[in-house]
Amino acid sequence: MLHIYCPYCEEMREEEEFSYAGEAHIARPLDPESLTDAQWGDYVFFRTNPRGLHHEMWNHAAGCRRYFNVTRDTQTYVIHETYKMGEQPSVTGEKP
Amino acid sequence: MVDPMKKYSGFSLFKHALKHHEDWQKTWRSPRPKQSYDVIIVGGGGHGLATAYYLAKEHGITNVAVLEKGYLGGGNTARNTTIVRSNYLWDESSRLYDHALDLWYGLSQDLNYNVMFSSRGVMNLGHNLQDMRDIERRVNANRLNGIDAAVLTTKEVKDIVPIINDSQDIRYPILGASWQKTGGVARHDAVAWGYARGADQLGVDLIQQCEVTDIVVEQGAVTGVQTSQGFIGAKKVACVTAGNSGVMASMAGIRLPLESHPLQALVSEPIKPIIDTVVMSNAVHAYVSQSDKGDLVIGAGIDAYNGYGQRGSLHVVEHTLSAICELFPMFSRVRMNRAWGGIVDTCPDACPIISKTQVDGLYFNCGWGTGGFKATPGSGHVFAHTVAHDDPHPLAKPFTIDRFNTGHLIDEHGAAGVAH
Amino acid sequence: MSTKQDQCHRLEQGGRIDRSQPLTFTWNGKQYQGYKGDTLASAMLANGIKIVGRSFKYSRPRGIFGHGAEEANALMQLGVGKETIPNPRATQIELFDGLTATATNGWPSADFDLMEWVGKIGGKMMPPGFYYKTFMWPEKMWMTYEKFIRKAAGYGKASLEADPDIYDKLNRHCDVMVVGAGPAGLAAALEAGRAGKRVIIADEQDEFGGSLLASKQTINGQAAAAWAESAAAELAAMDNVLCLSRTTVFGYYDHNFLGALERRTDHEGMTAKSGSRQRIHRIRAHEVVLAAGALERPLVFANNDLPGVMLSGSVATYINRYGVVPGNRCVVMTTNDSGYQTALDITAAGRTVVAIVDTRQQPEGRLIEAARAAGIVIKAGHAVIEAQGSKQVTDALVAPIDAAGEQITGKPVSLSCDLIAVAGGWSPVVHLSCHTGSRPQWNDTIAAFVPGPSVQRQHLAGAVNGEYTTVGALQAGAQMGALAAGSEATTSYDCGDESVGLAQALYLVPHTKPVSRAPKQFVDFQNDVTAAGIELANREGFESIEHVKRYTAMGFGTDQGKTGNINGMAITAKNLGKTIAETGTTIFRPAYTPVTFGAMGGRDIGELLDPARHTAMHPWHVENGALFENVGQWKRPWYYPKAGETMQQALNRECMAVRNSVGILDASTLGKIDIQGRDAREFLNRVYTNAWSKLAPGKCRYGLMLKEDGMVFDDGVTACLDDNHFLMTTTSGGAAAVLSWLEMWHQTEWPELEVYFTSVTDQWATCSFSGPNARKVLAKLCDDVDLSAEAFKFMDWRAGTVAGVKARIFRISFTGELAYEVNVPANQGLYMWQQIVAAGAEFGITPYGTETMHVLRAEKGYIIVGQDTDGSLTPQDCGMHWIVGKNKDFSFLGKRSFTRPDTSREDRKHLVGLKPKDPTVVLPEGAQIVPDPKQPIPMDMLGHVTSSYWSECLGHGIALATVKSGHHKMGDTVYCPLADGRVLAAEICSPVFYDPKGERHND
Amino acid sequence: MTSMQTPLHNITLPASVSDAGVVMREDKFRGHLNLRGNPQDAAFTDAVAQVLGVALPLAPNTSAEQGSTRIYWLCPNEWLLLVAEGTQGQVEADLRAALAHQHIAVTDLSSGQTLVNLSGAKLDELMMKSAVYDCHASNFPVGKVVQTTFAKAGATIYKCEDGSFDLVIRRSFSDYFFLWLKDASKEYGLSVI
Repeated sequence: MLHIYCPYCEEMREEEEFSYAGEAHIARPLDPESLTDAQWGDYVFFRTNPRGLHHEMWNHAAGCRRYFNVTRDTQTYVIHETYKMGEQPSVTGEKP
Repeated sequence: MVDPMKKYSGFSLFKHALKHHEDWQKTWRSPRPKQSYDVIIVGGGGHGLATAYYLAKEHGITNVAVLEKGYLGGGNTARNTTIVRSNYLWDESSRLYDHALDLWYGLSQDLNYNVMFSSRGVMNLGHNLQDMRDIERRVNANRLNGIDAAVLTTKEVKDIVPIINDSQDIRYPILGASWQKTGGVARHDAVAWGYARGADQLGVDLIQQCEVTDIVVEQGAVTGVQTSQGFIGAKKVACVTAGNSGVMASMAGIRLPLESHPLQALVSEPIKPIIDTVVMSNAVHAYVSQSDKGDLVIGAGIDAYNGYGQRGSLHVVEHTLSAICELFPMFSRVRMNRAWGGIVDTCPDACPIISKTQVDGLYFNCGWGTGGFKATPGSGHVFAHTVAHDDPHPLAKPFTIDRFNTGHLIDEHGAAGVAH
Repeated sequence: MSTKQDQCHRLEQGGRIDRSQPLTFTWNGKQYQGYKGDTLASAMLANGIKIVGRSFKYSRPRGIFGHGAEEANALMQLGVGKETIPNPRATQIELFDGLTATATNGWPSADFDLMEWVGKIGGKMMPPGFYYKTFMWPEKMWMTYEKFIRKAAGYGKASLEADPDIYDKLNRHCDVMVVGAGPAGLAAALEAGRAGKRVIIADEQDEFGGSLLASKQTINGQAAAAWAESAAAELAAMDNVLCLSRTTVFGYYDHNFLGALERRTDHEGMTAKSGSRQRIHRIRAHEVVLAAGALERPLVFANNDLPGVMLSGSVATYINRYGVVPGNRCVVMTTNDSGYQTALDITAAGRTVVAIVDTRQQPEGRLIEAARAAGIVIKAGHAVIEAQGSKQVTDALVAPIDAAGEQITGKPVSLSCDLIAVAGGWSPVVHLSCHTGSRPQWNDTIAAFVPGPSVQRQHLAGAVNGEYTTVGALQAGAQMGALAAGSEATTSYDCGDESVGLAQALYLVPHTKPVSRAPKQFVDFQNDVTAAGIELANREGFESIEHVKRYTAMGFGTDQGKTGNINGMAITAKNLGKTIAETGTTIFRPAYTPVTFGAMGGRDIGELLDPARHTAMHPWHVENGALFENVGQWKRPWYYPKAGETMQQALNRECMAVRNSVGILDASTLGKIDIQGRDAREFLNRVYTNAWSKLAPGKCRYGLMLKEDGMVFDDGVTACLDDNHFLMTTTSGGAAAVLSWLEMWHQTEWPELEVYFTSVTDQWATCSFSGPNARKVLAKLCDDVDLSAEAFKFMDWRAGTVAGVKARIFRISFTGELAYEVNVPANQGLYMWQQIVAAGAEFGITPYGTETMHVLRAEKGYIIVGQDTDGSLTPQDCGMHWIVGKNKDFSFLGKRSFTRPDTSREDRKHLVGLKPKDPTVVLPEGAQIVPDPKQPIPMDMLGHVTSSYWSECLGHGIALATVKSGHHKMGDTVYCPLADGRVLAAEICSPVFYDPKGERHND
Repeated sequence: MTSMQTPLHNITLPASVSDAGVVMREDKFRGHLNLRGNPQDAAFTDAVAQVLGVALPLAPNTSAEQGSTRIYWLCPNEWLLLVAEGTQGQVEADLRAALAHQHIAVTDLSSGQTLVNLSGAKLDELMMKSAVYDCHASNFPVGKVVQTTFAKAGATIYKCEDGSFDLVIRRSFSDYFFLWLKDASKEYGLSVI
């Protein structure tokens, strides 16, 4: 049962208030028509799906209805950070 | 050929009983890995072991290793609700699953290992008019594909499952069901063990506690795998690692259209047998059967988030049990003994991937979502063919990774047991 | 009925039972007496009941073995009829007056069970995994074999009736959650409570105190039980502390979420007199202190399952807490000092300790001295290697063993006794910690698993962490409670001398015969798993502890291996020449002890299973006899049958009313999204397939929405209210998904677009009336809008006053007739509906439901997303090329997918019309379509019937269908082979059956 | 009959009890306006304050009140305005006039939702039964506004000065809401005033 900090409501809320919205930071291609089928397919269907740190979107559906980003470990379920749409994660797992 | 000394039977059991069971042999060897193999199968679950078995049995490829990071059959094979059926919607998938169902019949005899496949029938309930349209559509498609299927009225549902709540005055009354009498359940662990024993006897090396840490690719072709027990060379590497497929793919620099989610299930305390078919309800997210030990085996919905933790959130289980109590009000005083989670790799179209990849000699069999167990024999069978011939088995052809680029998806969300 | 029996094993005094409150209970048809404060188990023991059930596989007699959650044998069938509960443990059932229980197994009775002979004779043939090796021939026989196997399945019986009780849930939040109210838990809660934190402390027992309630120690000079009482009283008096007794924390979930089951009335009777019988507390805690204690481990020796073999600590608990001494002549076998305390307690109870059999060669220390001083015989370096007796213990076979505990070093002797108390050491309750993914770690010092590192904000205190002394538990509790509260501990504790000698790590006791030939040495009582069974599993290559578990069923019982698992792991480790740490443990899962299904469901059953959403006009529909259809969560009128009408007759009447005069539909459930902002048009351009740049205020347009895969996802009419203001409608079931979809694109991809979305689905009630007389009806109610066909055209909307209410009037049609949708604020929805119905009376205005709507729109070939489409059809597949903008600047959602090889195929499935060759036939929805019905199975299928109805106005059946290449096969004949053997022929045609030129709705 | 009916007009009342632990009162026909705009834009906030006579609450989960007008923060650019019955049309018009040419939205939701007050000695327990959110006084001070779930429906919950809660519930869920309320308060007694 996840307990998620909504960066807009600025407090912890129960999982039941949220809906999951998949991997974060997948930008829609600016010019879809110029892509190959494989590039388009990659954008629409293919996901990183890591075991470990995952940047993902949640929607505070029963709350403020904002989408936001969460950096969560998909193994331990620990949430390292939540951040607003348009922001970049500070926890990336990449070694500095 | 199975060594006659190792053959299982009532007679052998009797003979061994006289010797206090002291002379039973190992079910499989525990060999040290060789330097290289013709085929390495990554993942010692039901699908991987079945693949190894059929590679050896049907294609004569016996220089094969199955590498398992934990213990054989310890992943989703050990965690599912053991349902076997083939009543999927589209031609491509229903034929694949029905191929599996054909193999389920006679599997115990083929393996000389009783997998306790019990064709006690599977029904999928409909709770609204659209459910019933979908059921009609699926049953008709199944029928014309030669798959056992029928539409049941509410009364027929009640006749088969007398304890079900057939009141029409409830929130989501039962309007009918689809019914596959030839479906049923099997003993999940036995499937893995039976295939393991069969493969071992045909010369396949089953190597447990051997985690693959990298897939080695040179000039676009696979050459082997790095493991916790060192490098092992291979001409072909076949990944059958449900719950871990994305991680394996990333080792070879491949992306897959998968997301891994927790899928929870639970059992009640053992009670005297009271329901002897499988009842599934997609609309209210619950399915139930009763094991030969007496446990009610209940499947819950998928947790929405990605997760490799083999556990999910309580509200999913709560939701399922409220639905179960609605369908079976008499179960309300029965008690939940244990709940657990598996990791299901879900594809956007709720269908598996059985495919070659852009890396020569590297194959993937994954993305079974909630439907993996029932497909085990068929999956192993067609994947073995695909690996042996470096060309997909005709039944596997529609399930290439490339379908996500061409758009030839096979949308089975409606027919999958659980929404995903 | 037989007479009441004496409580022959009840002590004259002592214990925490209330002798002034005798209670009567019935066990297996006989009446007995116990006292308030008893558990069913203590009352049964008091009455000398030895056999409480039969084992699962071998039907061996079994007795009460423990005193709490660890009990594996005493599973009861509690109560009868609709009140019955299968499988609760006698050790956890509080006695109440009139309690009725029976054994769950044994035929004709648990005392005399014929199945025992099957077990004795057939048992040899039933080692672990025997069923995998046989019952295979002939193939078809398995189902028959299985029928017999299933006869032996299960323990208790489920009720055959609905549950008379209800269950509910409370969502709780706290700073500090303390699990367990033994010494550690109480001390922790006291500190956190005194620090002013919001604290919840829960314990499975009726009284707080845990082990202290049966202890003879002192705490800071006070008797342990008295200290527990005062601690509990102090906690109860704190406003910031919630004390939950009879509450088992059954699951520990991520981010410090815990599930706890409170048994509110089970101690009073089978059903609750009012309110809920049980309640689940869903607890979100900032910090968790696990003080769940430890469970005693039995030892594995021959016939160790005989009634009369009990856990040593349980024997002491029965004596000290319940005033029951379960035997008169007792042998205590121990690997550590705790058995000595039990021996002293037995002696103090006036019963005989035949001997303390200590597996250690030279035990020394405080308790040993005390036992010696009490004159108790101590046989050091010995073990009970076998219990003897047929239905209960009559003797203990005792033999000297070597220091390693592996060999018998001398001749066994038989000691006559009726009770063998076994003290094999302790296993911390690591279960909860495991639930969140933490792996237990082996601790050699205490020879047990303790909770491993956790990512949760979790603190461990007391026996759960291997700290077995009372003072250690109290101090750890105080420390952890203070740590969790961010304060300093306020109390220190003194419990006198608790020194103990080193314990021996012993699990399997040697026998004179090898394991495979010795009498059965049980590891897991409930599943009849023996040491020989584990040895066989190991021999057969099942080496992983998970394999052992699965092959033998060890730990799969309702006790989840609380007593058996460690022994099984130790035996496996020994067989494989590994350490226990290397062998590892299986993973414990929720629930710690079983949880009632009904409690998990809570009140979300019946009408409350899922919200039923109603429109403002719902009461009218009910009053006017509508039958309802579930559409998503909505209750929509399906049709309005009149007395004596069949469904088809009602539909025909409703359809013809619309076609010939006027009918009215409640369309309020359609999703409605208010869109404001100067970029609203641009946004619509991006999410819809067609162009929106030029839609003028006062105009409406139909739109199709696609997912990025190019497949139809939703549809609806959007009206331009003002230049920067639009009202979008969606399907009834899709409203929430569409709003999320729009918000997602706006918030994540196009935040620069100036646009806002607000759901107004509930704000507006929609009366949709259509038919040739629709205008006349509206004209009666509205005089401020020019309703003429020229001024107010099809696909226009106008603001106006209808029946005195400010309304938006949309001239849109889903029936093909002249139609208006009057939208009014929902507070006036019912009023408006009534006004329109009244105004339409002279035209015979007829309310119609979703089914008639479906017929009418199908006659026009309008699709219903989700019925005619299934997520696999593009707009082109639906024959809606006209709605796909070719020249839009922005590559709208889904567009790129059209050019993929499969999506651009010409022979995809297309949505077409089907006209049955036999005009009286209605094709069944869901029928599959084939080109040749005579082909062998598997047949080549072209598609399926998505919608199909009798069209009363056309006088024949009509259908919509997907057909492969259907758009290129107009006029072809196709076939629907049905399950009943009929084959229905139909001709592929345009999906527009009625008024193809659209003259009627333009009228 | 009147032409106006509140979402809860159709409820069947439980038998009246004198010492009800839970008391429900519907604040009927209150004006509900949804307002959107940019809180960083002083032109927006100033103009709104001018019209409403009270500044928009800008901190998450807060509210503001002035006379019969109450404002709930819903998200960083969204507020719910509760105004006196019948004034919503005028307030909307005033806002539109004051905010002309700004990127804003005003939407009348007065019929789509209703305001329900819950009070009584058993209120805390009722809230624990119904909401996953922590409604304890230490977490839910007077004036706080929280959008969360109430049973299986959504609700916007506001803590009133007297310790009671005001809930905004959606019209189509109101029958479910009341069904739940009746069920959950059965053991305490429910009174509807």
